[in-house]
Amino acid sequence: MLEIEHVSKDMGEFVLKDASLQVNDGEYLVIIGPTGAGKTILLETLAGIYPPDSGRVVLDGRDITDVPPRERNICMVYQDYMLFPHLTVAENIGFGLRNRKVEATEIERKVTDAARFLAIDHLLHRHPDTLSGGEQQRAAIARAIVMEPALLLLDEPLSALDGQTREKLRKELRRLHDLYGITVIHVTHNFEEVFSLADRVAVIRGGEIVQVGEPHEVFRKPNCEFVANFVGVENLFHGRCVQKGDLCEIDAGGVRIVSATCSGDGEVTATVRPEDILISRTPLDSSAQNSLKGTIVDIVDNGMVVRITVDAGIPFVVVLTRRGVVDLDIHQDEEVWITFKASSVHVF
Amino acid sequence: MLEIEHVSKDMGEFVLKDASLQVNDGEYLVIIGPTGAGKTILLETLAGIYPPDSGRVVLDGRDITDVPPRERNICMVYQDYMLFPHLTVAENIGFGLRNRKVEATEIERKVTDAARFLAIDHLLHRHPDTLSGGEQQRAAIARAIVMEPALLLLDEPLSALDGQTREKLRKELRRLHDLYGITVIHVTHNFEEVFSLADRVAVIRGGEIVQVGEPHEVFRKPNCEFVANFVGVENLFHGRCVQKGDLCEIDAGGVRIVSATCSGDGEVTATVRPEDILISRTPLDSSAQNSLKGTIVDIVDNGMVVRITVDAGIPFVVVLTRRGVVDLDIHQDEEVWITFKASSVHVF
Amino acid sequence: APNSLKAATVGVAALITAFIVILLLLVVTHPSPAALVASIASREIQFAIYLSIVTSIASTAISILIAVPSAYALARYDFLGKHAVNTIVDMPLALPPLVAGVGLLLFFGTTPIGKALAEAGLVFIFTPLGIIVAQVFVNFPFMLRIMRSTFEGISPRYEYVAKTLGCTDLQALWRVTLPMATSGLIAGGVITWAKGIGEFGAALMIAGATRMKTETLPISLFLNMSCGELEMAISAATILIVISVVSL
Amino acid sequence: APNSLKAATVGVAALITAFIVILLLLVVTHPSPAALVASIASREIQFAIYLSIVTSIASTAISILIAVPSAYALARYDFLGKHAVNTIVDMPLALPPLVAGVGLLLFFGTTPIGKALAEAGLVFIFTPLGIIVAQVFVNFPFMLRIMRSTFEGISPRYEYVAKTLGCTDLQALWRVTLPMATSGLIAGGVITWAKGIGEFGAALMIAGATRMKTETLPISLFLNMSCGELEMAISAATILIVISVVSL
Repeated sequence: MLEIEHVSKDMGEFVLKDASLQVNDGEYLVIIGPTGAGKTILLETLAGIYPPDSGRVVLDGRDITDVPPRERNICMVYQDYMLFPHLTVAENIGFGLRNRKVEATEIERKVTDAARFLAIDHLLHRHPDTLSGGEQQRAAIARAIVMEPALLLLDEPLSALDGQTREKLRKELRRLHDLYGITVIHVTHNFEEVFSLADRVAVIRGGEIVQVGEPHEVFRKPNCEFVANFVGVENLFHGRCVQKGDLCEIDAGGVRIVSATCSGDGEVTATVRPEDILISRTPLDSSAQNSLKGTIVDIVDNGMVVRITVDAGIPFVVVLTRRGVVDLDIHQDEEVWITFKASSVHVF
Repeated sequence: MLEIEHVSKDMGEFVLKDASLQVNDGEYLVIIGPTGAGKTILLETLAGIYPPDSGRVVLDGRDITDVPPRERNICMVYQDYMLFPHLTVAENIGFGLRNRKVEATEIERKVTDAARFLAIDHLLHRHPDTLSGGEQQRAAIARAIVMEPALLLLDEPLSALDGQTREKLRKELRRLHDLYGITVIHVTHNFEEVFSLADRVAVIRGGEIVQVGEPHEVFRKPNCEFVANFVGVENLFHGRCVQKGDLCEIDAGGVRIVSATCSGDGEVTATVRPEDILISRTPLDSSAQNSLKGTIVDIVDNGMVVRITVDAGIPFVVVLTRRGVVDLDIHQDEEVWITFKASSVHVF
Repeated sequence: APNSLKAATVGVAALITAFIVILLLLVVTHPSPAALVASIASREIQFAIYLSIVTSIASTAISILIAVPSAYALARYDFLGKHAVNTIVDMPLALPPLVAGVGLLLFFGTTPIGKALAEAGLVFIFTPLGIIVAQVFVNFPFMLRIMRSTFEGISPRYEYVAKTLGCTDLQALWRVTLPMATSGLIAGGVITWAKGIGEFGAALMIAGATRMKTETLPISLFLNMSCGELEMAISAATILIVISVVSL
Repeated sequence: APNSLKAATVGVAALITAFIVILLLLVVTHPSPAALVASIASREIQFAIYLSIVTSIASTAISILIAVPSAYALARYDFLGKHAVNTIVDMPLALPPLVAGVGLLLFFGTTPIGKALAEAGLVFIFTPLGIIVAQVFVNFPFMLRIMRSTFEGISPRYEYVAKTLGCTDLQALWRVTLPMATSGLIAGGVITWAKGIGEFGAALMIAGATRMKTETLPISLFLNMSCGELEMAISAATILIVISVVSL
């Protein structure tokens, strides 16, 4: 278990203020926060790059606050890979093992295993600058995991990759974590990574950790306005997804939501933009796949638009123009139908 | 009148290939094209910065192909202003007049007039680096118009500005053109500038001018696949807009479209994203402001989605999932209702 | 110790810094203030100061006249052999000054051009004129380098706009680009001037070391060292240090 | 004429380029090939070549030992007085070499440290050791500047990663940063070496110009010029030109 106790560090541009956090063995913790929130400085302090101004870091019961990085068994993967350009991929992956004076044949075996696991075993003799971004990041991850670290730190590991590669590598990270039971702290500003990877999520702002909890807890019940605005995602549903022909059905707390964009079965998170939902007094006989009956539980007039919350088993937020509300003549506690297209449901 | 006749120029990175174009006196011509299409090189060739490899440029009947820039009476405004940093705003605006040996009092009068017209007369004694981007661009435009040029060249004049400033300055450009009857060639990659400013629009690609015509002609009837893809905007409507309370009504060829986002009366262009339109067999009693009856004139199955064209006086393209088409059981030539919200209508 | 590498490397940097400071202080504090004042007041040092200032100002002015147009050509235009020109104009920086001096000596002493100039009254060998030409040859590349990168940093579009507003090419350069390049011009001028004041090897070869004739401050330092006049030599060195520190 | 400014400025650049080329050719072609070969084969020039190579290689090696740690400290760490150190380590570039030589002479001749070194057998005044120390003092800033910007261009995160993978600070520098800095090291080494070969003023002050003892190629050029041995002098100059051109 990793315990971060009241750690502070002032680096001028970036700061860490009295940060406390516990990470359990085998846990996948994702830290989110805006740019400059102190995400990288937190990871680098954990890795021992610089000593904190105050506070303690305890790993598995041992106070490592003043232990140099090389004796911590904590590995780090950066957004821009940081592969050593003068070494081959194999030499990069084996770099740490060589420092540990592991036998050459043993190094080769471990390097090959890790490379095979990450599907880069055909690239072992190449130099990093000849690899694609995704391949380089796989090599950087391999370089970390061959060390069998007590803690793996990932600093926006997917941010520099294009959409498809990012998706793939995200799944690899999940698989890696499940298989090796490795403890991971993963920093990002991408919410999709939170829902697809995190056991728990921590929100950091201006060097302070403002909320920690399970993803749905944090996203549903933000404990302050900053978190609420920062995670500001409305109509967020969690449920089991089952593929049916071209479409998918998500069972979100008993409510069936049809989506056109999901792929494969399993637990998913889905969102619908409030602007994409129609309200009507009777069910609409339209092309839209999702039609739900619910009760208006809240109407908030925001000037330009009106925000209506409809409880249809789970709450949906709908945005209408003021004219739309007047024309429909709808009021609090009335029953209405909400309709949205399968293609409006975003799944991740 | 400006006649560009078969002008070619090879600058290595950028080329111009056999470009021909006519611009009438007092016309506002907008040239659009992707990055690197040769837009700037065309303007700079017209200004006389470099001689074309072949072809002729004729201005008001005079062959100016080999006339140096200073004798052409063609002025140029760049995206990044190019105000002389060592001179005040007043000295910048008067720079060209001083070269013409205009009397000092006359220069001062003209500079003040132009500055007042562009609402920067309170900044005349400042240096450019103390001005905002919008103010700098106003000064650059003033510097050009005091010369009363036979032709004004604008190289993406609004691209460096933020949204609101851009909108304002766009209106100023229109006003300037209407008032002075100045001939303008305006290069951009922003379609909104085409519809709000252009008398005619030219599309340029790889140094070639591929289509010239009135904006609606070019956007409705692209003459090749490149233009079609490049201008690729679907459900584009043109019409007169009348404000009614919070909303606006646009009369688009007899069809009434309600929009929540337009401001003020007059001729406008509007778009609706095909994904934002619902199809149904009966009119929907929903919150959506736009509900139109039409005939299905085309159904195209694109694999993931189905594109349906509905003629409701004017044609609308609607995108559905395949399942949606099956469930609704709709076919070519059938009558359906299309429904979309006022907030889905984008006006510019 | 986690900071041993920092301690070691900062230590090396501090040591070398201390060594440089000590060296300069040794020179500056070697003569007694009275002896320093007396030396500076001597006719010989006065002459050396005068000659150094005149030659270095002249060579800086000539360097500007040569370097600014060359730098502008290299920054703005493409022409045949541009790459070679770019390399060769930096050559004097790589050349030992003595060799440059020998080259100048041969040019003005043995070629028809040199002889023609001498007949026209422009004698460079063993004269202050030779000092000026030596300083120009060795130091104009500093000016050229700085102006080249200054011009490269100024968008040519400023000149395009100026030309559409009625300027000729030369007017656009003079009224727009040069005023925008002022800071580069000043920086280049200061370096060229300071280097000119300190120039020794090339000047020694072409102008020789003649007391009260071609005796600039470095030549004076050399002459007085040679004949053991340590006070005089070190006074010249002190003045040169002050100039270097001020121009930095 | 639309291109008159181009013609004029390119013309100046071409003229100055031509002048430089002519000067170099004048030196290189002045001796007959036979005389050149005879000079190069002479014991004196052979000695000068040998001494130049030995001293310049030694001074380059020492410059690397001084400049690499200093550059690393300046690129990676914050410390008190960093700004002053940054300015002062560039000082020898602004200082006339003669003045640097006088400073070295005073340091090794008059201070207790210098005297202690001399008693320990390390005599710098009027010896080849003095030439080496002069070359180091005047030229290590070239090495330092290049390595400083090279290190600044390498993200410290490479070292962070290396340290989490088991390296000490020194190992991270040695196994990761230095290999990544190879090109800077080579570029800096070549410049420092070429400058060392050409060094004259500072070496002249501390090591003097003694035939067959402290006679490097520039000293040989100076000595032979002084006593009118033009063939020998110009042979030395020719060799120096070849080295400059090759190292460019």
